[in-house]
Parts: sequence; structure tokens; C-alpha cells
Amino acid sequence: MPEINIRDALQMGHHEALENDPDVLIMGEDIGAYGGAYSVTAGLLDEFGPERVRDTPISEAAFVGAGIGAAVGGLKPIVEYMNLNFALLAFDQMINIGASLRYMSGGQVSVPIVYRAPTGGGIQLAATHSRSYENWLAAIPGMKVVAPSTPADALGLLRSSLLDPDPVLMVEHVLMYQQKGFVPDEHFIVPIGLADIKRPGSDLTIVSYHHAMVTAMEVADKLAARDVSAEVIDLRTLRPLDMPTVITSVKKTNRVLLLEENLKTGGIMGEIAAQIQENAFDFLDGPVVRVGAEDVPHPYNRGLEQSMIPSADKAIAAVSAAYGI
Amino acid sequence: MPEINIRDALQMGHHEALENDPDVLIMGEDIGAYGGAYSVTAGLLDEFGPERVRDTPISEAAFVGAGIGAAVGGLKPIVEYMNLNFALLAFDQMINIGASLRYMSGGQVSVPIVYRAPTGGGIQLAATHSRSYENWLAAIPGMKVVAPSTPADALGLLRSSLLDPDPVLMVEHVLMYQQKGFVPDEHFIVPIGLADIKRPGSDLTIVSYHHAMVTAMEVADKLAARDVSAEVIDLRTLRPLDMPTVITSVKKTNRVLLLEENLKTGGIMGEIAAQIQENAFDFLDGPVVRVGAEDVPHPYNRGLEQSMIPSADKAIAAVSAAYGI
Amino acid sequence: MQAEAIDISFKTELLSLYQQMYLIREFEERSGEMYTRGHIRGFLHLYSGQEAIAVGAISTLEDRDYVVTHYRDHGHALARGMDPKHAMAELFGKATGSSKGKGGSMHLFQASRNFYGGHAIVAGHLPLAAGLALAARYKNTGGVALVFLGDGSVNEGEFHETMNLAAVWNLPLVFLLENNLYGMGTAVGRAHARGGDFDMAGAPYGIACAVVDGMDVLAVREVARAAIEKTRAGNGPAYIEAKTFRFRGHSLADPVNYRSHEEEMEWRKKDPISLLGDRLLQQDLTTELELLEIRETQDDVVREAIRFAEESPEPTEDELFTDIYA
Amino acid sequence: MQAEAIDISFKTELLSLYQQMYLIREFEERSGEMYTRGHIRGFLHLYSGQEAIAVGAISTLEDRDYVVTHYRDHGHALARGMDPKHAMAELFGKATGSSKGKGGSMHLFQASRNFYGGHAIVAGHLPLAAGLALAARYKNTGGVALVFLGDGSVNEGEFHETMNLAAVWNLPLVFLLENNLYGMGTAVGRAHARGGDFDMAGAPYGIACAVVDGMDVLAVREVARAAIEKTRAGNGPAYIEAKTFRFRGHSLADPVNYRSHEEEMEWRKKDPISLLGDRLLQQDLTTELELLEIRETQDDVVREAIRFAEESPEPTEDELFTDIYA
Ligand SMILES: Cc1ncc(C[n+]2csc(CCOP(=O)(O)OP(=O)(O)O)c2C)c(N)n1
Ligand SMILES: Cc1ncc(C[n+]2csc(CCOP(=O)(O)OP(=O)(O)O)c2C)c(N)n1
Ligand SMILES: [Mg+2]
Ligand SMILES: [Mg+2]
Repeated sequence: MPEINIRDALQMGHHEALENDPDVLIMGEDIGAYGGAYSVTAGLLDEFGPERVRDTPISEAAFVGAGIGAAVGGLKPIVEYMNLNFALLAFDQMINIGASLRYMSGGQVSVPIVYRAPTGGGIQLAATHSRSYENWLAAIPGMKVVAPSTPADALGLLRSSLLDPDPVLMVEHVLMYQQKGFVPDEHFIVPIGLADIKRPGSDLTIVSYHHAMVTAMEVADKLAARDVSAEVIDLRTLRPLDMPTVITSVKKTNRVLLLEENLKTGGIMGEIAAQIQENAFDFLDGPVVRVGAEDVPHPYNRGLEQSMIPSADKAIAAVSAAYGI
Repeated sequence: MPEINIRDALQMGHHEALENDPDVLIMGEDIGAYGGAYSVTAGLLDEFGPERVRDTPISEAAFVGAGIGAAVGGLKPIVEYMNLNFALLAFDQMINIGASLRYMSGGQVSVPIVYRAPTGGGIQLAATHSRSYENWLAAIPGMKVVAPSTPADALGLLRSSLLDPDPVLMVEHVLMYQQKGFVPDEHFIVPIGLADIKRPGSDLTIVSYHHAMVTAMEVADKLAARDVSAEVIDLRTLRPLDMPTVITSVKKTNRVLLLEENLKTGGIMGEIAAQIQENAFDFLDGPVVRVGAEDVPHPYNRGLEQSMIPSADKAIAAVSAAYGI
Repeated sequence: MQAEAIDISFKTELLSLYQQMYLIREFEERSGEMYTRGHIRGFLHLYSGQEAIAVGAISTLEDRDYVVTHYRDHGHALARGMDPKHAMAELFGKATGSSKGKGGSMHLFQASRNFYGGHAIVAGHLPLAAGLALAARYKNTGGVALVFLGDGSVNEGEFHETMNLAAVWNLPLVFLLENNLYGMGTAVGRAHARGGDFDMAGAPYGIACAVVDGMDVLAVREVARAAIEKTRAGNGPAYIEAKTFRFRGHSLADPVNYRSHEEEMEWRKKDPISLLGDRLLQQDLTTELELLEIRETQDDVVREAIRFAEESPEPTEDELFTDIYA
Repeated sequence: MQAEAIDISFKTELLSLYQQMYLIREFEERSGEMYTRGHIRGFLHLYSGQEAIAVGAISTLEDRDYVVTHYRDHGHALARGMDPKHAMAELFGKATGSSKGKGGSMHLFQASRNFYGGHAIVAGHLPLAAGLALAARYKNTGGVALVFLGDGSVNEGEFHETMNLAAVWNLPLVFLLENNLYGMGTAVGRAHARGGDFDMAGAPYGIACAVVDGMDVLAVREVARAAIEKTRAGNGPAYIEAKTFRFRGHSLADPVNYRSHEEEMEWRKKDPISLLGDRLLQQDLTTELELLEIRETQDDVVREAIRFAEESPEPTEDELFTDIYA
């Protein structure tokens, strides 16, 4: 297969799912006639019809909850949010119903649903449309959360999500749909819960995910120019976290940079920093370095927004300050 | 003043606010005729009437948003949730409107609202009613979050919240309304953003808040019996965090236990652990120890729920394992 | 012969309604005692007074149909056939409970009976029911979903969103509103725009309302049967408002200071169980003795359920960590 | 003399409506260009075609009244008196913008004109408007709140909750639904139960609906005036549905594949600006020349606004951290 982008990979994953499993259906705002706000579902309505590709009213709580109910009733729904920021309106559904039914029913009820949502800042949508909430949902027992940064991971994780008997949220960064990459021709999956060492190295471990992976790779490139060899780990899954891969790397490199685009305070990297120092304290040459977005609402202005989102240079400065490299 | 409990302190704070400021009004489900699910507002409807003590329909998004609008319009609303878990239904209002209007309007709009919410597990309400979300809201720029553990702090923080020109959320642990303590006779406030050293010590810093403070004190007592002197810091405010007080203590004791009742993974103590090791790495004798609830939905069964919530013994075991004390 | 046979089966049916309602009442009242004694904790919401609704409506369902309800759920669970032992054990938080003691009173489930909760967030369960209805239609099972809700839920946005979605998607879903005149301590008229008249609640979605006396199990059954037939036939969602009253407080923690003793007494006169009993007696379909026997049998059933719950083991500690993922 | 005076003030008023509508149209169309050229980014939703609604309704308000709207907000902001320079500068993200460049197109505010947004979460702004109405009533200012919403918002729960709350609390709040037949790419009939007929949306709350031709600024003004008078007099919330059409795509990112060219052309014929212009000409209240002058003046105003925006400075970097707390 030639290089394709993340949107194409996701579109392919949806197409194949609809084709292979009659119980798969897709629901969301403007996913049908409009083709999806980011065109992930383009063309599917025409091919599979309105029973399986369902445009919904602008009623997040209702259609997300209906997706959960459909999953309980034996279907395999993929529910697309137009933006993860709108998921706030259905948090109660996702948390108190979707993620809790199995436990509260003593194991009787399965909720095999896949939620998908574009998210992230960087395209000047301002405070109401740019936040990252994936770490909140990753804090909920009963949820799984995946966040691919390449087309192959997107397709492989979508396939795994569709096979999963529990609710899985896939977050897709709005800046990454055009991100290209190779996707194997033969069938493959990417297991949920497995991080990926996207670049091996020995002097510094960089842990990141999603669009921040682009910055992480840039950091690694720039550090390489200074003869610092960085290992870059793409978490890919935020729940369950693959801490063994992270800890193994940290024990090797003794230094670590955690990089995310979510606001630094309260982001997922605080949790990961805590776990790293819990499990590898004696291996650390200095404090775990965290770099995230500035703790402000996303501003509309481009310059301001860009200075809010972490840059490679800011990350490198933080690493240098902590480890003198 | 004799010892009073937290409920009484809060009731007093509401009463005084209604009396002193005609722009104060209280809104929430069953706060009037019923007197509030935890009786905080008992008696106020009779004294101040239905314009100022407003029972609302069960419409969290609408009455929270209306509270925000009333604040924008120059009033000083106190909005009570019957339970913080129901706030999920109004997260969009709190985050995208309440906490964001000032920024998105370039400073033109103030939202001087106080939200209050009972929260926490321990009374067998199961998964849908027992979770702690205060750390999520504490991750939102534009929000302030306070969490008193004594009657004096409850009254003092309520007064500060009412003086604050920005949205403040006060969380009240359901197990603490009967908690007694002395409240000064003379007028006082407790500033938002100031932690309190509830017990001085030299060998270990314990950082906690809310109902976990009860456990923290028990830990300190038990450690004292082993000749370990623990300093217990009550955060009192979750945003803005008073890290200087925490760091100063850690630099003195070189050991730290972070104790919360929220689920450990994704709780606020991960953030605090990250900040401690960022700012006091070289002072630490070992890893920052975090103890929180087990990462499961709250079970109904009492024994299971009790074994989920962190106990003093579990915390002591974790401290011993990390520091050999 | 034919006529006689029908009469007998009709009589059996009516007595079965009586029996179910009485079972629920006894279950509830004894649960209340168990709460007072500390065997049951958390929140306990009793269904006493509203029995005719769950029993009348659920009696018209088929096995393939789905039932979803709110936290005042014991009546619906029992009417749907949950073993009172498993229900009571759940209230006690025991390993033998319907949810192994993990859900408690507000979260009863029995997947094998297509009974999907027991939901404690007001109105949060409505979309779930719509999804089940969607599954039934998508899979062409011929099944429908019946969802119970309180008058308070109507004021939540999900009610509105779900009604609209069900109408747009033409789902086989019946909304059964149990208007017991109070949402916790708030009289319906103080929380709802039209003074607690909910008959127009479906108007924006073109969903007509059938108002029914919720104390009359036969009336409820009639109306529910019509609604279910209509929706099963593919005519989209239906909506019923049953007027009723909860005899007890909102939960066992409620001192019930917000309504008058007189109002309670007025409604007690309309007790759905005596109402049906009296009617059966008047029509000579039963005898005092037969009714007494039914009641005594159900007393035994509940006594047995309590004994079962008491004697059942607590869940083992490892249960804390099971049932989170498959 | 008296009659003449009235005529003149009436004429002035009508021409002012024309001028405002034209200003908005020109502002929108030039904004679209600025977006294409990359001066404006993020999402840009144009109001072209719907001008009669904002202009007609807001023209009936007093200073003490509140206005709240959704993300398609330029028209409302301008009609409420926001300086086009500050509006355009905000679209450009400049320091001189109404929100210092922090809010952008979807989040316009002008507190000094009681214009409280500009809100980008569909229906999220409705409770805010109810709260402002509450403040007005509580403080006895005699003010009302006017809230604009799209047809899509009706399907969100907040619409329902806010209508009910406003009715229960008898708030001076006017809901003005701009039914432009599409919510993004979804035709109203596909998202709404009664095929996009919203006249019953207030029925559950006892709120009647006044349906009005949203392309006719005078009709809108008439209906809005009546609604505002009613609600100002203490009769509780009012609700208007204005039928309209957006001439452009949902946002500048929308290829508009979901509706036909014919439909667009049909609606273009009802352009609210030409409609009013033609009527004024027919009634000899103006001349082609006078209208042309108005248009040219407004062209200048917009040109000037663009120049102002272009020449304005970017916000300084410290602005990232201001305006989060007081
Ligand atoms: C979203 C939400 N808000 C508030 C509550 C607290 N609460 C539980 S039951 C209840 C009253 C509901 O009344 P109604 O719907 O009439 O049902 P009833 O109890 O009368 O059967 C309230 C306010 C809740 N569980 N969920
Ligand atoms: C809660 C929420 N869901 C979805 C969106 C994405 N979205 C923005 S505008 C829009 C369509 C709204 O249509 P309508 O209310 O008819 O207003 P119009 O754009 O036609 O003026 C959608 C789906 C959003 N902003 N907020
Ligand atoms: Mg009720
Ligand atoms: Mg529209």
C-alpha cells in the first residue's frame, strides 16, 4: 500500500468494519450527507445507507447514550463526536452508563462501543473547541482510551477497538488527519495498551502521544544534532497505560521528558511522572521533566495560541535545565 | 462560639451572606422546601423567601448556566449541586461558559459565582454517586476550587468565595458535614489558595485534603507512636495550589506522603507528585508516595467500598515500604 | 366452555397482577425495615403506592422486549421476574445479589430477562432505552423497549433529546412517566412549567400522550398494551403519563416535611392493591380467603428472600477488581 | 406637521434598518474574502441572508436589555452597535479586537452594550440568557434578555431545560429561533421530529410560538416588539421562530454539497436587503440614489474596518496570561 494519511486509514477502517460485520453502525453529527466534519466517514452513507450510517440530531447525550444502548443490545456502534469538546455534554452517559454498567450489573452487561473524536488545539478555534479531555476519560475505570499518531496505528487501533468488548474512545488530533505514513498491506492490528518505541535511543526517554509526537520527534532530531540520543515512546493508549515500556526505557536512559499538548497542570503527564518516580526513582539522574501547554484557555490569536502549545525548543530548554544536556 | 459542625458553619455562612448582601441568592435542587439534601440550606427559604432561595427543576445544565448568567448580570449566586456527580451534566456550562467568559471576552465579563457540591464515597451510594471530580475542575484555568475539612475552613472559605470575582467551586465531603470544630467568634476569612499546616512535624510531610485529612491525621498519630514526626498539610484549595507551603515542608522532611480519596490513577496527587519532584528532587530521600482509592468504580457493598478507600494502615505500609520508617 | 376457559385464564391473570403488586409492596415495606436495622444502606427508594404501573405495564411485554427504569427500581425488577431473593440480596450487598452486591438498590439488572437497570442519574437512562429500541429494530427482533421515568426526569435535557431522537428514528420505544406528584421534596408544579401537567411533553415531537390512572392496574395495562402494540407495529415511540403517588418518602432518609398528611391519606385510599382486590371481590372473581392466601404466600416469599439475603456471603475481596473489563 | 414628523422619523428608522442590514452583509462578504486570504482563521460562520432577524429584533431593544447569541454572531453584534472596526479586528485576532483577539469570530462580546456573546457550543448559551433575565428581574431593571438560537439548538437538552426554567421562574426572556433550514449539513427535517416545524417546541412549557418570515425585517420587528413588550410586562418568556436561510455555507470550510443550487436561488430571491429596499422604493420612501449612498457609506465603513484590523497590532505575548482571573 502506498503512503496514506490518517483520515484515509480511518475511512478504510470504517469501510471494512461496515463491510465485514452487519452489526457495525456509525452514528454522529453530519457523518452522513456531509461526510463528517473531517471527512472520515465520507462516502459511507452512499455505500451503506442511512440505517448503518446515521446522521444524528445535535443531541450529544442522546445519541451517545443511544449508542451505548445499541451496544448493550448487541450491536457494535461507532459513535463520532464532531469534537471531543462536545463530549462534555455526554460525560454522564460515557462515565455513569457506558463505563459503569458492567461493574454495576456484576458483570452481566457488556458495552462494546467505540467513540471517536477529533480534538486538540492549533487551528485557532479558541477556548471552547480546543481542549484535550482524553486524560479525564482515561481516569475512568471501565474506559479504554487510544490516541494514534500514525495512519498504521490509527487503523490498527481502530480494528482493536472494534474487537474490544468494552467501551473504547479514540481521539484524533485535528492537525493529524493529513499526516501520512505506510500502512501494511496484510491484515494487522495494534493491540490496545501497548506503547510503541517510535525511535530508539540511549540518553533520554521522551514519552508522548498524539500530535505532540510530531514535536517529540523534532526534539529527538535536534538533540541528535547535539549528540544526545533520545528514545521516543508513543504511548498510543492512555488507558491502560503501558508503563512497563516506559519504565524499562527510563531505567536505561536515566532521563525523561514527558511531552503533551494538554495543559500541563492536570494533564496526563503528571500521572506518568508520578508513576515513573514511584517505579524508577533510583534510576533518575534528575527530576522527570514535564512539558505541556501553558495553563490558559486556548486563545484565538495565532501567535498566542502557538506560544501556548509546547514547542520543541521549549522542551529542549527544559531538558537542558534539568539534566544539563 | 462553641464547637459546631461543618453543616452548621456552612448554614451560618449562607445566612450571613443572604443577610449582608441583597445580591446574594441561592439556587439548587430541593434547597428550599426540603432544606437541602444535606440540610445546609435548612431554614433559609422561610427566612429569605423564594426569590432568594430558589428551588430549581432537576435541570443541572439550565440552573447552573442560569447561575452563571445571573452572576454576569451582577448578582452573587450560590449554586448548590445535590451531588458533585451530577455536575457532569453541567460541565460544559462550568467550563466553556463560567470559566471561559472572562478570557474569551478579553476581560470584559466577570462571573462571580459560587458552586457548592457534596461529594465523595463511603456511604454506599455506588459508582454513579460517589466519584470525586474536583481535580478535573481544578485543571480548568478560570476556575478556583476549595475543599474544606474543618468548620472554620468551611466558613472562612465560603466567605472568601463569596468575595471572589471569579467562579469558585466548594466541594464538601458527604462524610464531613457532622465534623465538629471551633470557629472563631470574631469575623475571619480563609484566603483561597492557602494551604494549612494542620500539624507540624519533621520526618514526613503528609499532603491531603477533605475527608482524607481524617485519615492523614490518623496516619500522623500512628506514626507518632513509632516516633516518626509527620507534618500534615491540608491543601484546602485545589486551584490555585499552594505549592510553596508543600515544597517548603518537603525540603525540611525529605519524605512525602500524598493522600487522597479520589482514584489514585488520574487523581490530583499525581500532579502534586510531579510538581514536588520537579521542585525538590534533590531533597527527596525516596520516591514521593501516593496513596489514593483503588482504581475501580465504587462498589455498593460496604466491605468492598471500605477496602477501596485508602486507610491509614495502607498509607503507613506505603510510607514504610518507600522510606523504611 | 370457551367462555369459561377465557374467564379462568382471565381470573388467573388478574390474580397474578394482585399477587405481583402485593409481592412488591411486601418487598418494599420489609426492605424499609431492613434499612432501619442497618442491613441495607446507601439510598433506598421504595415503590409502595406505584405498584400498578410496573405490574400493569410489564405484564403486557414479551420476553424479547427490554425494560429500563430509574433508581426506584425494585418494583420493575420484580414485575419483570427477578427472583426476590436476588433482589433482596443485592439490597443487602451480598455476593448472591443480582449485581453481586456491587450495584445496590439503585442499580438492579437482570440481562437474562432483558432488564437493563436500575439507573441512579435522573433521566440518564432514557438514551440507553432508545439504543436498546434501536438494536431491536435494527436486528428486526420485533421487540420494543419500555422505559420508566419519574416526573422529575422530564425536566432534564435527556428527556427531550431522547424523545426527539426516538421520533426521528422511529424507534419502538414507550416512555412511561410515573407522575407521583413530587420529585424528591419538590411538588411537580414548582418544577415544571405547566403546573405539572405533562400531557404536552411529547407535543414538539408529535408524540401524543395517553394519561392514565396509575393506581388502577387494569387501566395501566390497557393503555400500555395499546402503546406497545402501536410501537411494535412500527409506528414510532409512544408516551404514557400515569398519575400516581408514592406512599413513602423519597428515600428512607426523607422526613417528608413537604407534603400534608391529608394528601397522603387521600392517596392511601386509592391503594392499587386494595383497589384491585375490591374489584375482584365485587365481581366475584375471588374470595377474601383466596386473597389472603396469596398475601400469605407472598409474605413467605419475602421472608424467604430476607433469610436468603441474611445468610448469603459477602462478596470476596477480589470482587472489587472484577467486572470492570470483560 | 405631526404626521410629517412621524413619517420622517419612520423613514429614518426604515433606512436605518436597511443600512444595518447592508452593513452586516458587506461585513460578512468581505470577512469571507479575508478568510480566503488567510487574515481570518479558525471557523468563520457568515450571517448573510439572515440579517433581517438580528436587525429587526435588536432594533426594538432598549439599552438595559441583554442580547446573547450563538457563534454566527457578527450580525447580532453589529446590530447591537458594536463598532465594525472592533468586530473585524477580533476576526483578525488583533489586540484592538472586541476580545483583544482572544475570542475570535465565534466569541464576540461587548459588555458595555449588554451584548454577552457569541457562544460556540450549540445551545450552551441559552441558560446564560436565562440568568441574565433573572438578574434583570431580580434587580427590577425593567430589562429583558433576547437570545438567538439556531434550529440545531432546539435538539439540545439545554433548550428544553431553559424553556422550562424560564417559564417556571417567569423570566423576561425572548427565545428567537433562526430556522435557516439546515444545521450544518443536516436539513432540519432529518434532525427534528416534526419535520422541522418548530412551532410546538414551547408547548410543553405553555410558551406559544410566533412564526415569522425571517426575510422580512419589518415583520420580524413587529413580532419581536410584541414579544418583548409581553415579556417586559412580566408575562414570562416568549418564543419566536423566524424562517430564514443562510446564503453561504455553514462556515467557510463547508463545500455545501447537501443542498441544491435551486433551493439557494429560490431563497436569494427573498434577499432581506433588496426586499426592504424595493418596498421603500415602491412606497416612495427613498430613491435608488439614496440607497446607493447608504451602501457606499457602509462599504466605506467595512473597508475602514478592514484597514483598521490590518493595521492593528497583534496582542503582546503577556496577553496569553491575562484575563483568566480578575
Ligand atoms: C441528574 C440528577 N440530579 C439529581 C439527582 C438527585 N435525585 C435523585 S431522585 C431525585 C428526584 C427525582 O424525582 P422523580 O423523577 O419525580 O422520581 P421519583 O423519585 O418521584 O420516583 C433527585 C433530585 C440525581 N440522582 N440525578
Ligand atoms: C454541542 C455542540 N455540538 C456540535 C457542534 C458543532 N456545530 C457547530 S454549529 C452546528 C450546526 C448548528 O446548526 P443550527 O443550530 O441550525 O445553527 P446555524 O449554523 O444553522 O446557524 C454544529 C453541529 C457544536 N458547536 N456544539
Ligand atoms: Mg416524582
Ligand atoms: Mg440552522
